[in-house]
Amino acid sequence: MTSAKPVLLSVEGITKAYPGVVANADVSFQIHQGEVHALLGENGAGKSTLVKMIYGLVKPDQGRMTWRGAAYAPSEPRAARAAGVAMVFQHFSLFEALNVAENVALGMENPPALGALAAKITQVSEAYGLPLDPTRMVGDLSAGERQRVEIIRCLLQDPKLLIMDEPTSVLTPQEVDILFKTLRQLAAEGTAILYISHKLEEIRALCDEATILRRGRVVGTCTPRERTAREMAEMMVGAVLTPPERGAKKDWGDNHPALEITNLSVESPIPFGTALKAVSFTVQRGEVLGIAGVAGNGQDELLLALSGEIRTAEGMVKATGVSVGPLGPNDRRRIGFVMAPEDRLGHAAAPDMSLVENAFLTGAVRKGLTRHGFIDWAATRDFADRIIKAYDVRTPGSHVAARALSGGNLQKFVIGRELSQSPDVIVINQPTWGVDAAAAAAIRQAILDRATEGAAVVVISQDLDELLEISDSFAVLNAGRLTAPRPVKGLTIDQIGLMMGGAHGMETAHVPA
Amino acid sequence: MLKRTLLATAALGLGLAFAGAASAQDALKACWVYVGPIGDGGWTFQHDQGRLDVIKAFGDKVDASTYQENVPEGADAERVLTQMALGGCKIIFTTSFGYMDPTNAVAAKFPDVKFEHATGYKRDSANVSTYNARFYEGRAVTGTIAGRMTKSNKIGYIGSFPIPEVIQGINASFIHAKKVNPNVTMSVVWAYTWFDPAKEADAAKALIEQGVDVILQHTDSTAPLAEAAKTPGVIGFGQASDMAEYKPSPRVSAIIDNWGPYYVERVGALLDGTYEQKDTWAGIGGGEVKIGDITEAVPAEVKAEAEALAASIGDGSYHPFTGPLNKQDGSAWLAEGEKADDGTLAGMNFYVEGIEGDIPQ
Amino acid sequence: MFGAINPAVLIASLMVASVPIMLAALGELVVEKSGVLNLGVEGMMIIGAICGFITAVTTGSPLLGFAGGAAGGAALALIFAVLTQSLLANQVATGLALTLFGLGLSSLMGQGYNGIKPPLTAAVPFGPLRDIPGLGRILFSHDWVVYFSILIIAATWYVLKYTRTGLIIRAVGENHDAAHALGYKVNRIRLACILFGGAMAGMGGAYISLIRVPQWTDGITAGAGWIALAIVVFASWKPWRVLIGAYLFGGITVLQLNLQAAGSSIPVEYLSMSPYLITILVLVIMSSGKGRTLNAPAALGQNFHATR
Amino acid sequence: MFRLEKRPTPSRFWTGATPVVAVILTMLAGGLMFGVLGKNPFEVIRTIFWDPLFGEFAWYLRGQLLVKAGPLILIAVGLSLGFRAGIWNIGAEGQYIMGAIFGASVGLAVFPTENRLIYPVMIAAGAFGGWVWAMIPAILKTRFNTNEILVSLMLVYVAQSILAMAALGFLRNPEGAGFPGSRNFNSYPAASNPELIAGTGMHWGVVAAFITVIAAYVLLQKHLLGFQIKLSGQAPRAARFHGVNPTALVVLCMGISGALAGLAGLFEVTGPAGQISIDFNTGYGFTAIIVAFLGRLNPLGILLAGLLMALTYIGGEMASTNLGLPSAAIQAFQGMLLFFLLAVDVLSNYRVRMSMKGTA
Repeated sequence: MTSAKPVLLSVEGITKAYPGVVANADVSFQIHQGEVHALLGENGAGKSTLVKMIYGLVKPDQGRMTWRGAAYAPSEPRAARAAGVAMVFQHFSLFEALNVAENVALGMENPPALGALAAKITQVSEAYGLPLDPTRMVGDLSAGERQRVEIIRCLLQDPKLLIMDEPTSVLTPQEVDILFKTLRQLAAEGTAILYISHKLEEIRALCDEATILRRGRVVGTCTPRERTAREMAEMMVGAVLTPPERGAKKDWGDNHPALEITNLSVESPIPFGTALKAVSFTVQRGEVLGIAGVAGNGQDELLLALSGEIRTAEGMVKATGVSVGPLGPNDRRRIGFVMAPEDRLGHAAAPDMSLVENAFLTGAVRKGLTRHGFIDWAATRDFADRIIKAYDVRTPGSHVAARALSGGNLQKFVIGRELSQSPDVIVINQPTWGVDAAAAAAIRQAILDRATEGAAVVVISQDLDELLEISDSFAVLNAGRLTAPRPVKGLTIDQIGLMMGGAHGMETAHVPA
Repeated sequence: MLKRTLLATAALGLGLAFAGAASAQDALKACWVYVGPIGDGGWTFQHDQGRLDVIKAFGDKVDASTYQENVPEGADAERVLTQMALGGCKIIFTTSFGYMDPTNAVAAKFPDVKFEHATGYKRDSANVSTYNARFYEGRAVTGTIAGRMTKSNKIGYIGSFPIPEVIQGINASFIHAKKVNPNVTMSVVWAYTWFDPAKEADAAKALIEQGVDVILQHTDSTAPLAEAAKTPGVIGFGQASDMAEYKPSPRVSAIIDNWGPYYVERVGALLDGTYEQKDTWAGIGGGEVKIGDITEAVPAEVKAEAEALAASIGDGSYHPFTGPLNKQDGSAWLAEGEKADDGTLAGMNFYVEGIEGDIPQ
Repeated sequence: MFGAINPAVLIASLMVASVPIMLAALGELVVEKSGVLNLGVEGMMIIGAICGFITAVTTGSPLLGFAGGAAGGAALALIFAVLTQSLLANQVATGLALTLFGLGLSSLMGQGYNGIKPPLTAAVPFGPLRDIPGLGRILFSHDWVVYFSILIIAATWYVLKYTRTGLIIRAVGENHDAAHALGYKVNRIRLACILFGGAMAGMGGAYISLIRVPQWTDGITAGAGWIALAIVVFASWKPWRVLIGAYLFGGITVLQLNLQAAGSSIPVEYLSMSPYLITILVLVIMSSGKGRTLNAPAALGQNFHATR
Repeated sequence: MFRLEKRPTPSRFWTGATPVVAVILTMLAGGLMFGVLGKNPFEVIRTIFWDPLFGEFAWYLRGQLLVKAGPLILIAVGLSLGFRAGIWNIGAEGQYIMGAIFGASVGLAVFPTENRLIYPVMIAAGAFGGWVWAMIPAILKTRFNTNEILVSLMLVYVAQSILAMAALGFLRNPEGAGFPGSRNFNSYPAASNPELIAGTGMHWGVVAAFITVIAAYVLLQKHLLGFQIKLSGQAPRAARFHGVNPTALVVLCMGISGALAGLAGLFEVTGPAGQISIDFNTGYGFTAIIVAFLGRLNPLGILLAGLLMALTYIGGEMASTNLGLPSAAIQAFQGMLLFFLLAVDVLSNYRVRMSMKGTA
């Protein structure tokens, strides 16, 4: 059926190398008009580099592209846009302090006057079921609404090819449904869509064709509807994956929760951030609580309040029976309460510092790495080396800067650093974000192992599959409020959808009085 | 353009002097330390003119090519002086009050080198002399012109720092302006700088806005004159140097520091062996203070009056601070016919009767 | 003692006094809007002052003098741009270096220009309008640069708010990664803004040496560049507020001298430090308000390096 | 065209080599400038860099090098701690003045008492004066989020006004015939900071500078606080995550830099300068910023940079008296040095690649 449609874009033998890495090697595939084409691959497989070349942001070293049969070599995004290529970025290319119409105008070649553009935005957004107010500041929008800005920016240019880079990672299930409806409508109108994702079920639901990349090479093509998710996953990863195992649950005897959050309300210190509103939950020893939610609903603020970077009133946060609200991060670590933030480079670790220094960053207190304020660098080096060994961190040594490590390796180091401090309470934000499958599996396993040893674990994540895989109980953070946690067992996707999104009327019912 | 040529000549002279350093080995080396740039058109410029006079007067016998501009007062001055003394300077002129302590400190270490410190009072060792000029004598003359010329009866005085020299000038100007024009009042603005054209221009502007039409300045740049030039009818006086480029108006006359004669005399004395330590405080009579050409913007009778005053000061028949004079608070200072003694003048820290405002403390 | 001061004269005077800082602050505002923090305003101003002075004295044309001043300021800004945009040097350090270098270079260039009279710039001939009591003095008694400075404020406001160029500048200053992803040449746009900032600072400096003082001397800008930087913060990056800030500071400076000249009883030392103290006070008030900081360009002071 | 490529780990070689390269480039460019000014570049460079160290009067000038470098190093080390933490104290000049005024006030208040305790108390007062002056921007920054660069700078002007008040008013020498300026400390043994070993230039301020360099080195290499300072500058969010209290850090870094600048002022006013005068400050506080960067914000580097900078001052002075080089040329030369350092600095974090085509 696809062969009936004419070829829109043909990529032939594209190679792109960066120092030390071959991002794309001899990549070839074709996209037909009106086709939804999936580009499938793990983190680091070379998907992003490939689409950046199509969009004119990066130039290939070798190979060529044709667009409707003619040679195509965009020197800059402007040229790509002129040809009819539009792109929705994974990390949005939006400007928070500008309004919707201004943001849209910036992505267009010859935008009409802002007034006329606003009218057009309203019109198009309604036609595709993506309501949007052109005068609002983008900083005030939710992640889903921000994506709409990006999509409408593309649609206004009447694209022939729409590239979408991991579009659903920030959406609630309902929003995903709306997005798919829009995309199908566009495809029906003849627009080709290049859809980049590693979420296999979505690809099966949406895409006509799939090209699978691994380590920069095309390792296969398929028609997603005809394959199982598992088959595709194995093509993508190149190995058979085993889901993490949970050790036997023990009864730890005491009924005092290891972590107890009561009516936690804080203002956000982040510009355009979300305030937390009366968040309450408890976690027992050996329990893993998964907190889901779309980005920007208070996850960062929750982690900051738990880590001690935001101080809170006495009694709001209790760990191992101690009220830690007014205490700073190191005092919390001292009692066995550790955490790992989402952003590896800059928050969990200092990019320009060595792994030794980064080991000291959180390990100083529990590992006793200082004496009278003086740092025992030998012991710290030892600690770093042990993390590297125990968590299989691939690095030339502990002396290298954190920024030199790949995302997965640095994440293993960061998580390993916290887990090897034998903590009683662990909070982790996005443990496997941007990490390849093998590393992700290792990280999940390590978290579960620590839970088995009796730690209370809170995992904040946007990856529902991950949460369902490792959590005992499940709650959703929405606009700064947390739903009451429910046991994962027996939870259906529909119920999760209800917890997650939109159903604002539902929220009050979930918040404990 | 005049000054640029002069500078070029100076630079050329310097180059030659350097090239011929070996041959001039036997020449007496006289050196100068300046607080500002030679191009300031005022204080330092005039000292450098004096240096050039020395070159003119002695030719090969004296090597007067060594000088250092922009020397900060304090530790840096001490080092520069030491370097000069080590470098063979036999007489060193330090031309700012702030060099007083460094001069005396270095002089103690180099008894064979003569040190000449301008405007100071410390002569701790036998090889330190001091020299100064009675600028207030010139102020009396410009004060007279100011009193005669003002139409608004408001004259303004831009002061640098509230030190005796400046207060002498304010008092002398006011006394003589008042003498010829009893209705005159004087506004003083303190710039807290000796040389900062932008500040001086602002100060002049503020004075003009307050209705002042004669500006006396005790700061060294031409900026107040440039500001006066913008408003017709406002006049001022050159300070330290002639500032002839603002002739005939707003610059109607000038108080010129003339160090040449003193420098020539002292270097000459050292050459012929008659040099001795002394404290010099000369004025119009000694030629250290000159009244610049009074221009045609001043009526002839005023000009004559001013010149007569200058002459009487010059020949010693008149002292600008002659009683009866009261202090600002009304208390008596000088009785009828009584002349102020140099000690009081050197430490003058009060206004005379009739000046408004306080001296900053 | 305020009674002795004529408000019309004071306003007319502060309009002139504030021109240099207004031009420099406006230039810096555009630079900062594009996400670059150039602390070298003082250096660019003083280079502008000497270049403008030399050009005017050499050509005899004050107008060319201003062009020369702008070119000089822009030339120094180019050094900043190369260091920070191409060589990714720290913007704070580079800005400071610019000031130190500018002060030295200007005094070197100015050797031999001390005490020279530049060609004069006359007031714009408004004829009888000038004689309107009060208003005439305030509105119609100035040289062209005073009017130019107000016009350029208006123009900058319009460009930043209503044009695509302005939108792109704001976008680059807000999020350079996003702007790059959309295909905008971040470094080139910033380069243009830095050069504009340098040119404006240079003109501001030239105004000091050609009109306000008017002559050349070392260090003539005497800290005006730093005041300009403070005014940008005071203005919360809004062009019209630059005008207000500059008039406020110019007003305090003029007022304190007028108070002295009018024989005020406030001690001189306090009057002379008042502009700086009031600037600090205003900075505190402006920065303490919550949400105000949101107007600061989000990428301010961060260098951009296009990776992958 | 060339293009920059970020190194995975900063190059150790280039981190050490860049200052040397910068000095060499500055000599080349500066030589060109001196040539344009009509001087023999080699002679000027030799006069600046060689003569003070090995020339005829080196026995005197080497000591002067320490006198000049002492305050620069003392101030720069303090500033470097703040700069490392991303706290920009630009107003060291003001803190230097206030340190001198506070210290001098204490000394002059007890004149002419002779007591061994006087000088230590003056030192404390000097440090306190600088500290107080630095606390103003620190507190405004932490309480009101006011930009510390601008506030600390504005306070320099205020300090200068206070200095004028002191020299003309409350600290004026009562025996000074009404002239501005305080008593000279060199003639008041209990409160003076003399040359400790004749001819070496060593005074207490130089000793303090050396001690500060060592203390700062140990602090940064071995101490938790040094780690926190570095961390805060490199990754502010990671620093908060580690447990650094940003408010405390600002107060601490500003306080240390202010106190050290105040100390420098005190040592200077009681030693080399000798007295409070209107022009007491000669720009050490600003030059120290160059020194801090030239020394790569590293205490040992600052020690060398301070000496180098002192060399350019003293050598520049010699070039000025002996060769007629305008003093402004030296200032421009120093500015160039900083430019070149910033320019070549890129090499420690980036690799330069030549590319055939023009960059996109």
